[in-house]
Amino acid sequence: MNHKAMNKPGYYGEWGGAFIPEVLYQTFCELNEAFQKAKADPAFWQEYVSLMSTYSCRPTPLTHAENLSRHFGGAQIFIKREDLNHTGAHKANNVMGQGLLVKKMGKKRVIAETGAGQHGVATATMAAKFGFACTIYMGEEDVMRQRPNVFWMEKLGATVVPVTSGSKTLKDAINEAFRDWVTRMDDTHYVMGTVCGPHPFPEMVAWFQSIIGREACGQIKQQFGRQPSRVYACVGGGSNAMGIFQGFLDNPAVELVGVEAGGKGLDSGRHASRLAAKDGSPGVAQGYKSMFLQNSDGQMMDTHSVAAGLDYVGVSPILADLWQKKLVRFAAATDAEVMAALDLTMKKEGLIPALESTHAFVQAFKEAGDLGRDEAIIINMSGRGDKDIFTIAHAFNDPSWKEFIKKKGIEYGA
Amino acid sequence: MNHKAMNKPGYYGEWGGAFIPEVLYQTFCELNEAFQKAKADPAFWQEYVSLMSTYSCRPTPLTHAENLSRHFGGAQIFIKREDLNHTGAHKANNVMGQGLLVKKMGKKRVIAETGAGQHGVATATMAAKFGFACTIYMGEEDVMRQRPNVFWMEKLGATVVPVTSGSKTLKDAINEAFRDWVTRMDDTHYVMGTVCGPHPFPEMVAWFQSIIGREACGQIKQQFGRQPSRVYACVGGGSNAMGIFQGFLDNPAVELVGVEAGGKGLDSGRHASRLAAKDGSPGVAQGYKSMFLQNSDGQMMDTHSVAAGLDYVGVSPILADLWQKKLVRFAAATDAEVMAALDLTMKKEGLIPALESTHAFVQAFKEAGDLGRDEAIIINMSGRGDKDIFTIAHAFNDPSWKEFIKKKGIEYGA
Amino acid sequence: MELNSQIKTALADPDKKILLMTHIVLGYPSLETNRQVIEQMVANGVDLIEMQIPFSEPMADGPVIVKANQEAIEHGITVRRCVDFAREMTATHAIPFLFMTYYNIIFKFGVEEFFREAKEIGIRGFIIPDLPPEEGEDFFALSRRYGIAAILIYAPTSTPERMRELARYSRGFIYCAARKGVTGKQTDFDASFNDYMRTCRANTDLPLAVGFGISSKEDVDYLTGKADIAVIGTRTINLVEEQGVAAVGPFIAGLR
Amino acid sequence: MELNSQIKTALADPDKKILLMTHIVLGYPSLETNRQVIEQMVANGVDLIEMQIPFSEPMADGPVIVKANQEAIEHGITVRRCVDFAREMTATHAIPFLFMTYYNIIFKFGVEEFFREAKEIGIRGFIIPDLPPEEGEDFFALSRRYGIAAILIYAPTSTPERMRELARYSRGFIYCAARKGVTGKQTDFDASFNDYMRTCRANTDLPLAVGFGISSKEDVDYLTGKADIAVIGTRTINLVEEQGVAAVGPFIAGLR
Ligand SMILES: Cc1ncc(COP(=O)(O)O)c(C=O)c1O
Ligand SMILES: Cc1ncc(COP(=O)(O)O)c(C=O)c1O
Repeated sequence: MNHKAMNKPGYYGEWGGAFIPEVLYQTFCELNEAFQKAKADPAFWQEYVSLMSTYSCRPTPLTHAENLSRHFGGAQIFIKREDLNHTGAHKANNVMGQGLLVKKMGKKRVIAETGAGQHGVATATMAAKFGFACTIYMGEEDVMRQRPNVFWMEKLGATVVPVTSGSKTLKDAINEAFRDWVTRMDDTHYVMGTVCGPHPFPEMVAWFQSIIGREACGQIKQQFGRQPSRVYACVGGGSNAMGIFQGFLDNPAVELVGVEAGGKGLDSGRHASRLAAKDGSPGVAQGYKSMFLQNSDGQMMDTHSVAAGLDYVGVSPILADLWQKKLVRFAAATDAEVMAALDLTMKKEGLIPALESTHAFVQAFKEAGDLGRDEAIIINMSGRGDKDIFTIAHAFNDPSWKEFIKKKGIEYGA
Repeated sequence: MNHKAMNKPGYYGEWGGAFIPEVLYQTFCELNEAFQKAKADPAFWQEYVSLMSTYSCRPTPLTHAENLSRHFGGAQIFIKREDLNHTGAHKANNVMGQGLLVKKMGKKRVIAETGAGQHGVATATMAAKFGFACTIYMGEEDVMRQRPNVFWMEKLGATVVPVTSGSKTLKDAINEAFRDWVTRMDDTHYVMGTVCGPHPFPEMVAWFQSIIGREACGQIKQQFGRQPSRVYACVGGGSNAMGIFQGFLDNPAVELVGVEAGGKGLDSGRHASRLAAKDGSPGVAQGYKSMFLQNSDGQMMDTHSVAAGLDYVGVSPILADLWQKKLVRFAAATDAEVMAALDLTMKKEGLIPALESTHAFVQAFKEAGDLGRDEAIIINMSGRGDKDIFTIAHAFNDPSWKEFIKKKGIEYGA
Repeated sequence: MELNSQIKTALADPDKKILLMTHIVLGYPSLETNRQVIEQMVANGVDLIEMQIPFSEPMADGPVIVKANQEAIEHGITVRRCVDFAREMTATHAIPFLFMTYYNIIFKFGVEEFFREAKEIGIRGFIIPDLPPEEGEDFFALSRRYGIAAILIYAPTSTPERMRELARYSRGFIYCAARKGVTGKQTDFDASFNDYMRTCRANTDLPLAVGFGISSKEDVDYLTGKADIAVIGTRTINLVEEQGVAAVGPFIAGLR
Repeated sequence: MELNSQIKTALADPDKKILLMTHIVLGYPSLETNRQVIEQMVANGVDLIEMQIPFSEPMADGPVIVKANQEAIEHGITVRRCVDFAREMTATHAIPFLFMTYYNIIFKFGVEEFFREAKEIGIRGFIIPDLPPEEGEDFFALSRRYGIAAILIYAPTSTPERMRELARYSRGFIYCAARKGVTGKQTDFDASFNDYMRTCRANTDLPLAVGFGISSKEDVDYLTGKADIAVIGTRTINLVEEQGVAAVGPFIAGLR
């Protein structure tokens, strides 16, 4: 990533770093060493690509959304299909990559945080495949809301620990994972789920996810003949966005657009937009320096999004830097806009993007009509939405679904 | 398929045919013509492959299940990953292929039957992508049991019609789809979901699904160096089995094994084994001649399986022929064996096969240990199981799941 | 006497401008009811009766007849009991009786066995909606051998060539489905129906029966002159359900 | 007087074989309770007190302190009120007071601004568990400039080289985490602990404080001779929760 003006290792402009407790110093030294060695070794990347092409289905396709393109009457819309990954999202890329690294480091146990459960399921899957013990930290609220994912994690052999501190959601799960790690760093690797956290995690996760952008860059050239005008990705921590953006960062003609969770609206205070809203400010938490949603004392705020995976106080330090340098434009999509875009995408293309991913669709839909028919845009469909049925059916207020759940509940003694 | 001793078109040995009402005669003439033209045209297959590689993720990977192989200490187990298809199962292959054919025929509406809902979701998806109107017939029992799939079909723009006749399950949905078709054959194509039904459906569905076997044949050679000793596939109607078997039928050294639903056991009378059990007998129903589970009067019986997609009275006429000619061996897996194999596969490999697919795993697991470590077997993982969460969590009798559903039910007024 | 000549004889009757054929689902709601209904039908001038042997997968039937098939099976009707009942009917009533059923019933019984038994009990014809000539070579050969008419179906989608082909196999009469779709729904008798009837007539020398949605004197009147036989199906099932067996006689009497 | 000399003076007291440092979460359960607890601690011979300014993400703390942080924030504690309270304590009591908090609190306050104000109110040192030397160049420079000790942490995972590096930045004393993990759980004082303490001692000239899981006279006795300061953290929070403020004095008095 040649955009980095790295003064210090692990910094992207003024963002990043490794604000870690001393007890992890040695662990991070070893992790940095193992990672830098892997990164410098073409055979490691080869092994990673081969794993992803036999265990997941890389390269994931790039789908020309002809109906949506016609509907908006502007740019040709292409969709990068990370939803077709094993376990249903781009999270698999990062997790399998870290799995390989853990194997090389000789550790036998992995831990991870999860919000929606996507990263937890991916990590539990990787642990099963690699034969690691696995503990997943998940906010108690999320455990209750996302029971299907908890069920799968447990069935995959992982222990899911409900986190009862703080807001009982993602950020608290991250804290709790760190608390585990500072206790058992010798045999344990913490599989950070996004391009956040202390160095080298942002660099590492970005590297594994860069497989998305590498593929997309070649695919659009092959299918469309040249590079796209714009690339859209949703931004929670920022891993899927960094993943696809890296395929196009070198080309100043390609505009990169990150879409955050606008929740109930940017003026409502109930959102998770660290960069697109005015509410974010620089801070240091969870081991890294970036833009956070916090109050003037530095206490982290409650965030809101219909998409659990975007509902997070911090954002990748790499993206904070790209934002500051105006190399990535940021926008936000509200919950309501997301539901409308999801509906349209299902009906027009037969695709069910995850609620997270649908944020990127919203912004792309707003802009597609303004571009020429001879231009292309790419939307990163980071995951599939069918896992979100409880949320989506609820959000659509589907009466038959409610009736079904009521009946099932009564069957189970409600 | 050079194993066919075709006396009459549409016959496989003594099985097959087109037992259709006169009103559809012309429709079938046109369908036969369109299909034979497509089949003879390399450009059509090219278009199909290209669609599947940009909209779904073909070729789907062949995964070496190293942990399971080690666990059983015998053959190297390879898994063909149809679960990674768009919409989560091999059903997508057939449906997208028929979609292309419908487009060529200039029809504007598709109908389909569905049992578990997998084929319904796939058809609704294809209809959205191609811009067809879509009606899905689904037994009322299944509509109630498989509400999540109904929700997605509706969201994808399809009309789902609950069928209240007969046993209110798959076979009744097929009858009802035919009743629609005999009324609206002019603008409507019936997207048969498996290698059953009147000619040319078995041939057509087998042709589209042959993409599985073509890929697998090349992949195993590349990854393992030579052909497998055995290939396992579950058999409902038989489409995923025919799909993968076609890659190996020419090679007598490869033993092909179809696995039917053993339900509560072959002696219990509560199963869906038309070929592996002694209960099946030749019959003619739903437009074709094959082995059916029927009483001595010819009335179709109620079948049972934990896997809705295998819970069907009939079986592909092509498979009946291969069975009769001893070119495919048939076995059955009970519900209980399926749950155990599912558990093992999740924990050992991080894979969640659909309950249907898990039947193939059961038989492969029974036999893997008897083969040498230098031999390979392939299991066709026809679909993913995460869509079956209501069934799987119920079958595992998971207390937290029940608690979750109870709470949700109460939230919705139970 | 074979069906051909029976029908010719009936049609020769100057009082009958059109013949009536009715439809019964055996065992629905019970054989006893069937018995009474048939009696009323015969007493009120019905010329032919098609008795449907229930099948669990009645693909070409509409909801009323589907339900009748299903309930008859649930209540224990068997093919054996249907045959025995038919034997009683042919012995009791002088009009021709036909079997209507799906092919699997005959296939499972044994095709030749079925012809032998049908012949023995005096059944005059078979209507098998899911057995096109292409699939029924043996069946049609046996039909000729045993002198039991195989009655084929014309549909509005049938081309003239196809009609001529079907006519080669059919005996007794041709059953013209009045419209696309399954049994039970009303048919619109419009210009295209008239064209269709003209095409049917032009492509066979056999008498034409018209079924699917015939339910009133108006319908029968309309068909008179165009067709030779009007087929009343679903309507009498509904009638028995709604008004009981006694309503059948007057209804039939009022049709013509 | 800076922390270094304060501690040297205290350690010079022949009655004190080991110093006691206690830990308070500001605003939990209330500043008024903090005030009473501190009074009892001071009255019963505590030598230093670290006051934790609550943070919403206390990554290095265990459940008891996490909950205390969280509830203090929920009940409205602010950094401003913590600073004002600290001003009152330093004015009231003669012992050295330290701030313990996470870096974001200081970062948001403004690092230099925070040093200026801490200096003004007489705070002697900062313990910031998530600020390693690599990330705190400005912070450590200001620490030297303002004469407020930056206290660094040794962990059982620290190598001798790392310890020497940390010692270069630390002032006043070194905080030795007795074990891996977070605050609150009991520590096993075993042979490997003794090795660890020897390594710590060998790699700094600064006094050594030992914290994490120190909760009884036995623990303090065990540490005597090995460490210079015993740190009581979670135990007093539990004590106040379970037995009320009045239990703190006797507990402290009984430790040494
Ligand atoms: C499908 C999907 N997309 C996006 C995200 C957001 O994460 P990131 O911004 O790291 O890609 C998540 C997180 O759970 C997710 O599941
Ligand atoms: C995942 C899966 N596998 C297998 C089947 C059985 O169908 P077939 O035997 O045609 O492959 C189904 C049917 O719904 C299915 O969904």
